Amino acid sequence: MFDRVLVANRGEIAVRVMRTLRDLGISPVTVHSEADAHALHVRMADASVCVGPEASAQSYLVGERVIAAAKQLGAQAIHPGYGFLSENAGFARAVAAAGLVWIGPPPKAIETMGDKLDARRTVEGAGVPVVPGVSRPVSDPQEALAIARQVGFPVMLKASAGGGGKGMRLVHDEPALIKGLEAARREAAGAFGNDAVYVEKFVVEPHHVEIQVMCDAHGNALYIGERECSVQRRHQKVVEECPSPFIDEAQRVAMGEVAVAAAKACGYVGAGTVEFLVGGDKSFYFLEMNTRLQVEHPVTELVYGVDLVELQVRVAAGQALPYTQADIQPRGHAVECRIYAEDPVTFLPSPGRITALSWPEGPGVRVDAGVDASSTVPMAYDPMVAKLCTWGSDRAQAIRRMRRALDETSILGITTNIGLHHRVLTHPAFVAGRYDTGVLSTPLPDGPTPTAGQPEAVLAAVAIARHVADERRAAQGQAPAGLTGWKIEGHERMLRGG
Amino acid sequence: MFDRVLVANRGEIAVRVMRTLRDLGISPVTVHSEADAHALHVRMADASVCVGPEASAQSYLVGERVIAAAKQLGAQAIHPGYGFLSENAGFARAVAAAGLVWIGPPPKAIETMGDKLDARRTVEGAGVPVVPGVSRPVSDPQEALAIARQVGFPVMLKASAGGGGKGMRLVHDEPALIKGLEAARREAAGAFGNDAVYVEKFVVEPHHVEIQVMCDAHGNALYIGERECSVQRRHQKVVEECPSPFIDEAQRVAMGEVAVAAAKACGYVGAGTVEFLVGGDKSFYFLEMNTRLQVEHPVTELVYGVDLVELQVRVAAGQALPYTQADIQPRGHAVECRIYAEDPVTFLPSPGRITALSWPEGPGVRVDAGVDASSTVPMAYDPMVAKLCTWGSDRAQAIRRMRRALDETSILGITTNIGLHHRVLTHPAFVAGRYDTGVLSTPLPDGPTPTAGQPEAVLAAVAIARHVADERRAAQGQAPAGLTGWKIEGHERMLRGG
Amino acid sequence: MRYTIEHGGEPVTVDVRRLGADRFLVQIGDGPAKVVEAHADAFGVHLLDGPASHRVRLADDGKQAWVRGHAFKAEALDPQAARRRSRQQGGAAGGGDRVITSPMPGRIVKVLVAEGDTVQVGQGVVIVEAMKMENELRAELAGVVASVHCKADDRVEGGARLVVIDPAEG
Amino acid sequence: MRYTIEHGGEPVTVDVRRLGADRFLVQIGDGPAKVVEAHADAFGVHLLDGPASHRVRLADDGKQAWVRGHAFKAEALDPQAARRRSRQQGGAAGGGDRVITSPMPGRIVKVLVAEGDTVQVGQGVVIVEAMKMENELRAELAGVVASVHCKADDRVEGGARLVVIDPAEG
Repeated sequence: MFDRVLVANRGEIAVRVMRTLRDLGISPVTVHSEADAHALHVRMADASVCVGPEASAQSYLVGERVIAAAKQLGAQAIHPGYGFLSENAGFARAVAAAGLVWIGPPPKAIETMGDKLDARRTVEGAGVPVVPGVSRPVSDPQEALAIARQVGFPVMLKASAGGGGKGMRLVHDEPALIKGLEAARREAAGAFGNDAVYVEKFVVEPHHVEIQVMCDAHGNALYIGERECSVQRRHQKVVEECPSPFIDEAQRVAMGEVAVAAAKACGYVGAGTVEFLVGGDKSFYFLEMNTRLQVEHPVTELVYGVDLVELQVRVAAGQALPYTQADIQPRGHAVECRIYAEDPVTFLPSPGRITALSWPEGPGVRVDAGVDASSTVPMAYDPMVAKLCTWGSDRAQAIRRMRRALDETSILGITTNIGLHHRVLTHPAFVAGRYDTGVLSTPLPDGPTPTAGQPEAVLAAVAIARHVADERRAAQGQAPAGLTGWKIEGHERMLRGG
Repeated sequence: MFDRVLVANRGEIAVRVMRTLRDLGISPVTVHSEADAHALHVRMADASVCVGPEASAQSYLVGERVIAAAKQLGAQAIHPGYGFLSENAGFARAVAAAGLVWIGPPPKAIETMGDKLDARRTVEGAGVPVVPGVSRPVSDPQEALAIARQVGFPVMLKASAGGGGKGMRLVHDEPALIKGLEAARREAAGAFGNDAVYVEKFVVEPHHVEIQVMCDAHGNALYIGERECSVQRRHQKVVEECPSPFIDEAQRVAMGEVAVAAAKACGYVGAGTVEFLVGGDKSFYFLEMNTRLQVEHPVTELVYGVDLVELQVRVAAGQALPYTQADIQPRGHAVECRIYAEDPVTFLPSPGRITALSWPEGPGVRVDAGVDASSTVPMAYDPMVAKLCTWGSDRAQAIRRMRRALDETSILGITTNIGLHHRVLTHPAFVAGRYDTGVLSTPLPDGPTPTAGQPEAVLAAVAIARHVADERRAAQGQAPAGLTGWKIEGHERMLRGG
Repeated sequence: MRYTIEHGGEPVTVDVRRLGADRFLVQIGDGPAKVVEAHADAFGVHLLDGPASHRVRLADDGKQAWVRGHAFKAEALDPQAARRRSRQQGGAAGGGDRVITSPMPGRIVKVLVAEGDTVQVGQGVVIVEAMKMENELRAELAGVVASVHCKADDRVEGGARLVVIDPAEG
Repeated sequence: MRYTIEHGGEPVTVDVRRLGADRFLVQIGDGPAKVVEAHADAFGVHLLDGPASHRVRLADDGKQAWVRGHAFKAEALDPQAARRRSRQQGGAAGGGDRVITSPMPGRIVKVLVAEGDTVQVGQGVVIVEAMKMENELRAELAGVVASVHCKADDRVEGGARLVVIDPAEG
């Protein structure tokens, strides 16, 4: 086993990986940008090397500096987290070339699965069903139009190198296709340095369900249940759960076996996720394989009682998986809410300095945060500040527990999407477990009780709370919240929009 | 199922019970003393009634006021937590007489098990092994001496109505017996209103192992694993774990079956704990049955994937247990550390106002706190402010995870026993899993590294941290910590004692 | 201080004055002024109304508050803010803003309109990129583009004025 | 400010002066003064020493600090405290305190000695009850009880002087 591992990331995933490293008795070290010298992931590490200025393209994404840092700090392996260099096959090769262990799949598997068209061809060969569409990138709008007419609208535009909703567009008609193609290519170029985009049939009543797979270097491969990720806003996952309320045991086994087949088709080792589109008729199609740890992996950990980062580290160290497929048994139900620093109305990122912070506690609650009570959320990076997960003996309890957890959460200084989560967690379709990826495309019902239904004492309490906050700000020489500059305008728009 | 339940307690257990009530969709309400109007448990409740002044004898222990509060608030049931009225059979009867449901065992079972001598006679009848000693209270020192000579020193003095180490004394010789008897009777009278004390043989290399049992009103009874509670200081549990490193599967089954027999012998319904003394030779003796939720119940919940409070509520509502004995399977290992507001050297309670608070997070960590970042720990009540629990796939990981969790914890404004926990969690006997109740009777090894071994940067960092804290205090018009009055003396004694 | 508190329905005006450590004088709308005992901490306020326990959690620097999953918006009403508010509403057709501002710091990807263009409600005017996501800012009212204050690749601050629209005659 | 920092072995003297937001001038013992960059928050300080990352967590109002499970004691050294310290040590035999004080608020259960009694090191002198647990306070030095300042059932504050012992001639 390793003595020291470098985590080449920041924020919640760097913190989460370092926690398991400590729990395994491994010294965690990391890298940071100039802006992150005192960020939480650096404070939690035993050592950290500055790899460049704030912009990630000049720091966290500069592979050679990360490798040099690992050598300097005496790390034997590099864990990339997700995002940044995690799906960069060239970096994975360079890590190995530097005599370090790459805690991730073989570079060839990353390459195969990293290119969506290549991935589709590879898994098709292994008998894995794929979404109808054309397995080649398009740049000419007329060609895209021809394909779309062939498979029929609506179609999805997807960045070939993409992920996480970037460079992705659902288009319903021909003008939208032309406009969307340009935007998708521009986003793809900006986000991935590759503007290849392809066109795919859009499955009706689609569910986004993914299977967690875990393979060791000794030929053992497991599927560790599924995650339902259909609660999305603009193709970004918002709430995930395990198991899927839409999938029964027979389908779980069928999809699990297909996922393992897909992993084996590309010689996979380590943790990976095979994403499927599942139609309202339960037909399922391979979408892509994410060759890294997934943001939402904790719900799987809570239900299956495994630590996926621990397994990643053990497999990378050459150990065999400590489980057989029969050991992998679910217990209860888990839900995850991604907490973003974002405006609740415009959904735009809302960075800033956290002035007070209190996370939920108690039975069945897990918090993975990338910030603490004194952190600043910088503009330069992903605005996700934490993931809240709850476990319950059944789905209803997990959901009520999440509502309680959200209610126990206090974050001041930045604006978050907690309000969105409150509305999702009380959304009738979500509560009933009958929803598809369209669940957030219609406006969410507002909180159930209008002002008239609230006792006067609650209104008084809210006004007093606001007043005390203003007093505190005044004591610090600041103006009351919302009384200066653009905040007023944004706020008034919010009032009208709400 | 109930719509509304009153939690007749305060602090972490009231908060913990209320969390599960919310997670079940039940409205939690509570009671409070005048000093606790804004305590955490009141803030978390939907409603609360003041039942008297700060002294618990005049508030939390006044059964009729608690029952009146439940009626006033429209609660259908009362959960007593642990301590306070939880083992008061008269209160349990009064609850039922008021037309409310008592979330606890039948009053008769409380009475039988509440009197240690009665309990001993009852379980002996069911074939349960008990510690050699005499089944009657003693008040005459000469009689006590005679018994002690008969069973042989060392002997334990125990309050007949007692629990939690109060009114309990281990005595090794005759003068200590005479002196201890007086103190034990005085403490027993003060704590339980009953000065009956009995004498019992002290088992050598003793382990304190307890079995969780759960019985419904339909005749179903389960044992849900054991907890090892041998890490004790002055007969108070400090660190608990599940499973016990000292118990194998065969012994677990044997003790479990005996525990269920003991529960059935008194017609038990609900959650209870059968405490055993296990000798170095693995012989085990019934000590007592706690007819309530146990402080350390979360380690069982983490390993067995059950919510014991949920089961208590379901059983009280007349439901059958949703599990059979075969469903009760352990997964991994869990450890609990009790965080007390206490002086690290004198072990005396150290109440005060919390000025900053940050709990650990991430995989395998559970926090049950009775305070938040703005709480005051009053002198009048139990000084336990929180319980930290960690789960790991094996014991070593659970322990390392707890070390990490302790390291992630920040509590300012009060003094806590976190230092004691750091030392227990690195104690060679504890880490090896080879310890008995004597583990803390010899001085703990100090932190492994003396000053000389620490880099100068660490010394600089500590001094800067202290300096910044002093600056902050000065900005609030306070003197630097430790520069006024008795704190200096206490502190200097600490320096010399350390 | 005077605040408007909104939760779902119409905003309600609440006047608050501190009387002591945990005591406040509160007047809701035109109702009677009452002395309210409330305990404040870093995260909000706790108030016992008879037995009813109300825990208010602040969010977003005090502008939002949560009470058991219910969102409230709390706005400070002072003469200046009230003036600004009425001015802004007077200048807008259909309730939308005349001025398109950047809701946060970011980079201008593309300006979709030029001075003198006619725009419809909901028409895209500027694409701003923030944290690698593109966001299209749309016209909130129909009219004519009076002025454009940014160009592609500009870095803009939150609140920066990007485009001003002269409303069409309603 | 001057502090003594103790961790296991001998205390070390450290002088600290703030130079700026995250900059401090630090001198350890008689070593050279150095400029140290350290970032403080509500819970302590973070310092990068080259690549080494040191996170100090304060406890107990700043008197204790934790660095990855290692305890440090940090004491402010000012002339007044130093005087008090030396006076106290001078008055004690064997390093123990002459004055037995109540380490926290509580109730006196029993006074075990009277004026003029001879006491040995470790002998119980007073039993104090706090939070339902009885705690015996013991003599830290051998000598004669000079005065007793409490009686059974007294409520005492933390730091209250309970018993004073005249040390036996060493």
